[in-house]
Amino acid sequence: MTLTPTHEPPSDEVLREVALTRDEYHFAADLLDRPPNPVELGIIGGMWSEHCGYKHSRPLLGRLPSEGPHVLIGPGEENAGAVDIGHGLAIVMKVESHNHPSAVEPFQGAATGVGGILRDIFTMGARPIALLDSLRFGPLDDRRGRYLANGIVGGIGWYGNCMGVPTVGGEVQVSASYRGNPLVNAMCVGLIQHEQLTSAAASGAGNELILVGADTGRDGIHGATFASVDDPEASHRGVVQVGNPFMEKLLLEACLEVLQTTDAILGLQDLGATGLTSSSVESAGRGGTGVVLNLEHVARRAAGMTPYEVMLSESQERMLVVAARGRAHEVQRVFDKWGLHSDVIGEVTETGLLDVRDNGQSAATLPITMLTDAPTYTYPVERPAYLDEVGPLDLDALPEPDDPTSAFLQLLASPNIASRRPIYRQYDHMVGANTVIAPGGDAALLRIKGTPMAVALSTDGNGRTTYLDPFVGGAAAIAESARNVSCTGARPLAFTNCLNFGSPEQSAAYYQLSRAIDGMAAAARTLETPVISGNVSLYNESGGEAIWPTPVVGMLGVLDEAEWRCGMGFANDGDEIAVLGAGRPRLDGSEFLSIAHDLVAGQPEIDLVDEIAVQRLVRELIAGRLLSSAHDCSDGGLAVALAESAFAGGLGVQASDLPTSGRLDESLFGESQSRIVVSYPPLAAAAVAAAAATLSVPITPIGLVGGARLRIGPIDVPLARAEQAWSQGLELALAGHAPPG
Amino acid sequence: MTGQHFRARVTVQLNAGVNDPQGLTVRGSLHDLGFAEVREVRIGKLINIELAAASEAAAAERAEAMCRQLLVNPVIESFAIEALEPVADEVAQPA
Amino acid sequence: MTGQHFRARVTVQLNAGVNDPQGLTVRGSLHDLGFAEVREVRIGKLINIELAAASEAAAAERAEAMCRQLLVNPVIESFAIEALEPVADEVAQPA
Amino acid sequence: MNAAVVVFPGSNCDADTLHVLSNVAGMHARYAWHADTALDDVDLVVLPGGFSHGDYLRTGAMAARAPVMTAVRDHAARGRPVLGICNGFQILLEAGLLPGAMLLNDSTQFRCEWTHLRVESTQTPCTSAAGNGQVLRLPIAHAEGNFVIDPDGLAQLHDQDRVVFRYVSPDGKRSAVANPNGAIDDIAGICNAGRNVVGMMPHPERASEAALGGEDGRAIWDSLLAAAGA
Ligand SMILES: Nc1ncnc2c1ncn2[C@@H]1O[C@H](COP(=O)(O)OP(=O)(O)O)[C@@H](O)[C@H]1O
Ligand SMILES: [Mg+2]
Repeated sequence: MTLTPTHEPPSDEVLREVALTRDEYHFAADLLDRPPNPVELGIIGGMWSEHCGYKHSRPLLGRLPSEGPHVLIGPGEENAGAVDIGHGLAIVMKVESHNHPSAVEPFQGAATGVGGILRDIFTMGARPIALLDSLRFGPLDDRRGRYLANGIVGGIGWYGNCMGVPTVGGEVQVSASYRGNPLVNAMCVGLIQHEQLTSAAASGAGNELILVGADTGRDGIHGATFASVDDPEASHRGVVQVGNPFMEKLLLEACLEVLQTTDAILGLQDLGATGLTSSSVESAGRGGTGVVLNLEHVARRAAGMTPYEVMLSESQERMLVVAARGRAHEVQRVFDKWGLHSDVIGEVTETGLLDVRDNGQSAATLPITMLTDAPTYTYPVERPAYLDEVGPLDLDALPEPDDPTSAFLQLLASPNIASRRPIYRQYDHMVGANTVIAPGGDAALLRIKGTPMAVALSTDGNGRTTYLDPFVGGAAAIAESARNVSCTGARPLAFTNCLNFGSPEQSAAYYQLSRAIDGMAAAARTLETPVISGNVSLYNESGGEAIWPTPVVGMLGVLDEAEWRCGMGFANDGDEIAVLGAGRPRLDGSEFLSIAHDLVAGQPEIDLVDEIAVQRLVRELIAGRLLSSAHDCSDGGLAVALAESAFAGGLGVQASDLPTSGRLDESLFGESQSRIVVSYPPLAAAAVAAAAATLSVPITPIGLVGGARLRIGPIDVPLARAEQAWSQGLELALAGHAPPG
Repeated sequence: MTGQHFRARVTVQLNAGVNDPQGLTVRGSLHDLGFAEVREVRIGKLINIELAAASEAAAAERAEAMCRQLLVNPVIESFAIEALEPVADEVAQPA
Repeated sequence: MTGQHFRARVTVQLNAGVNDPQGLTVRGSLHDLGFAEVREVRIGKLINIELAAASEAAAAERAEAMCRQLLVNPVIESFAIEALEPVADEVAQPA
Repeated sequence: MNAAVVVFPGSNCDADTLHVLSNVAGMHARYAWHADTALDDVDLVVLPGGFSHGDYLRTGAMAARAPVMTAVRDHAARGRPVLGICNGFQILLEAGLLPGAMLLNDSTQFRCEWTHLRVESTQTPCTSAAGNGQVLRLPIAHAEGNFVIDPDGLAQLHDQDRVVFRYVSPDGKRSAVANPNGAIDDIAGICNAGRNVVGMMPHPERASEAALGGEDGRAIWDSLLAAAGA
């Protein structure tokens, strides 16, 4: 073995390139009892990056509840988590960020983010049935903001559409906090029979490692470390990744076909961040084994690549397959049928080592456990001072709107409230022939063919709320996603999440991260929805300032009888409308406060006991077939929730005598958690009231469905006029035109 | 409208090393069709712009500004203004 | 592999009279950016093909066959082989 | 009735189409692989939607040159029905089995949304059981559905009653806003001179079950079944 010892400790510049601190370097050298060579240094840096090693977040993530009767595969075990949904079926899901690449090349950055999360799902053997995308953009009145937003949406659509996986939901929020650092979180959901769940473990010495898919180029080298340092553009050195959804589609079909037609595959792992490095190390780590890689067998796209580059390349659309000894050809035959190139590049060993060779020469030899157990860091959790500045909200200093109708129209047209259709109509949300509730509803609902069931999916997370109170923001992300799911009638079962925060080395961001996780944990315990997978994206900063702390939760629910489903649109003239829930509307942290007064202030609240009750009630009412519609009351408050149900159903609202206590703007536009707007035929009113009483959920009748106007307290406007403001708001903003009116 | 009109011919190509899935796929199809001799295919864009400008130099400067501001993302692409020639001012185009 | 290698540069353009939605959109964006002088934008393709052939004439013939059989849809497009030059045979590309 | 759904690498509506042909329309449907050369056993060939080769170069261009297309041509030449949906329509154009070509949508964006179509000709196996002028509500999902054809070709389509579907507003009237992609003359579907090869951009297989929001797509399957029975 000829390891060239590097006696000279590496320069600061080299350490920065591999994103290791000097202490980490010494720690690694001590573990090895020798200095790592340059290839090893790159491998260690990649594996110990936040992206792969979770060095700042791992100690905190353990607080999230991860056990439950339905959980088949929990967080950290495989590429994605899995939940039992009955009928012998499981849902596999995960969300992942591609924030930094999307800031550099929005179209390809977002597209390859979708590609990566799809691979995480089909490595489990599951067929992807849905994608969701949670997006945060900087202001759209800024040219670069629009360029990023349009590019990101285009890239997500291109990749998902081409793959034939419907993009059925997601969210979009716009705020100055994300200028220069947009967030792109992509979630994928797969369906599989329990017994077909496939592991990503490399077990059994002598079994063969096959690399299949795209040739390896110099793409995205240092993608993982580049997601772990503050200034992505300056530190970015590798070539930007360009995705190939067509090849990914071939990979998907070929992998599923091999799994179904032979038992020669023992493990399946995609190549994501740090490419061959993390895929081989993680597979070996799961199997408790070692691996030998012979790099000369890796097909290259570029001439003259070094072992360092081959090990760290992040070329997309590649998979590592563990095939039973002597059976690689059975697997490769199927890849050939799909026109995919594959090579046997190594084998599983019992050494516990990552043993990388290039033409017989040793290039790196590192213990697997050293690579999978990155050092972790914890810091004191100190409440940052800014919270005392933004917390108090002096309502008396704020005039109430003179003209509530025009304030309402302005709110409807604002990019955070206006219709998302300009985005989701660019996504094929119907392919697969399962989409029962398409984007635009509270949660997407997909039927499960061959069963009476459907699954509901929603992603939620509010950066502004989390900024004002990280604990409440974390809890609200869980509560709101579960509430959206409950509004279709489905029972929330489990969630995945992506934590988008600033640098954990800054005490404010660390506090936000820690408290948001505490809030998520509290809500998840109360709602009995364990976490099954997730991803962490730290160092999100824009202009030297951390983004708003943005936990994104992707919730899964199950509806036993798809036929029971409830939509958000008003359905019948004359139906009664009521608000369910105890939440008192407040302007704290509301969209209205930000639009009308340019204020981000206040103390958002959540009561988890109210939350669980209102969700249980709405599900019971839906299962009892009592409701015509149910809609979560969130951004923009009651007036906006009523308008959205009206637009969805094409029917107006008569709620002229809105019960008000206190300020009018509060009751119209105030936001609070735990409220749901429902409608039902007058004949059902008594039963609805009785059910609410049984669960001790306050119910407030507010008016009737009907007519061609929106009459909400003092607001009075033709439905068509309001709908125009709402449907054009985001479209015009994305096109660079001022909102109407 | 003062000044002349010019036609600028801009080519945009993926930078060396950047993956070109389209080129790779087309190469595969050419192989399937029997063109086994094809070693590599890379696909770029050809953008023809007709613009008004006071002089050829001014037109070139503007075309270059368009490339930098909109037509090209330097992270993955590079461009060349390959030709720039005056055009006879025929029928005006709709705005 | 016998013979030499050539690089063919093929341009493909939409025929005159065929609508070019992408060109129109780019023109609109250029106007929004303040490039009011832009009269027309039309977008085509640039296809660079590296192929083995016994002679330049043979290479040209094959490149033209590729255009006719796959690369160009004559219903809406026309093409030109703009350049064809021998390339030094460096490191072989992977298949 | 026996049907084959042709699978190209990158087809992605193949499973949906097979599902509807088998479970909704009650046909005996099977897949055919793009490298297959025999389709003799089937009455109907459907080219489904998707991105047959990533839609690189030109949508449908590479698929149109696949081995299976020889069999599709033979099938068509025998007067048997061929239906191309979305990417399938694009492939039929590239293969020369239907006239014209597709350009990028005038919005330059992919569009997935419900549209309304008017049945312009019932003289095809895909529309024989529909009413003339009947309005069908079907979804589209494509980036390149902006149909173009030269003036002579268009005149021929008119003269020979070969425009099968046009985009219209819900009340059946033609209007600029009802046309989702800029297609010439609001054309959403056409047939060949023999009338047995039909291409359409909207997806009837996505609108054949009430749970998915509409059943107007059944008009196509009902027609095919009726035409086969006749
Ligand atoms: N925020 C989180 N909550 C729960 N689990 C998480 C979270 N972040 C990461 N995990 C889990 O840690 C494991 C490692 O994640 P990751 O490195 O993102 O996977 P990959 O190797 O596919 O990139 C995964 O199983 C993931 O589900
Ligand atoms: Mg993974």
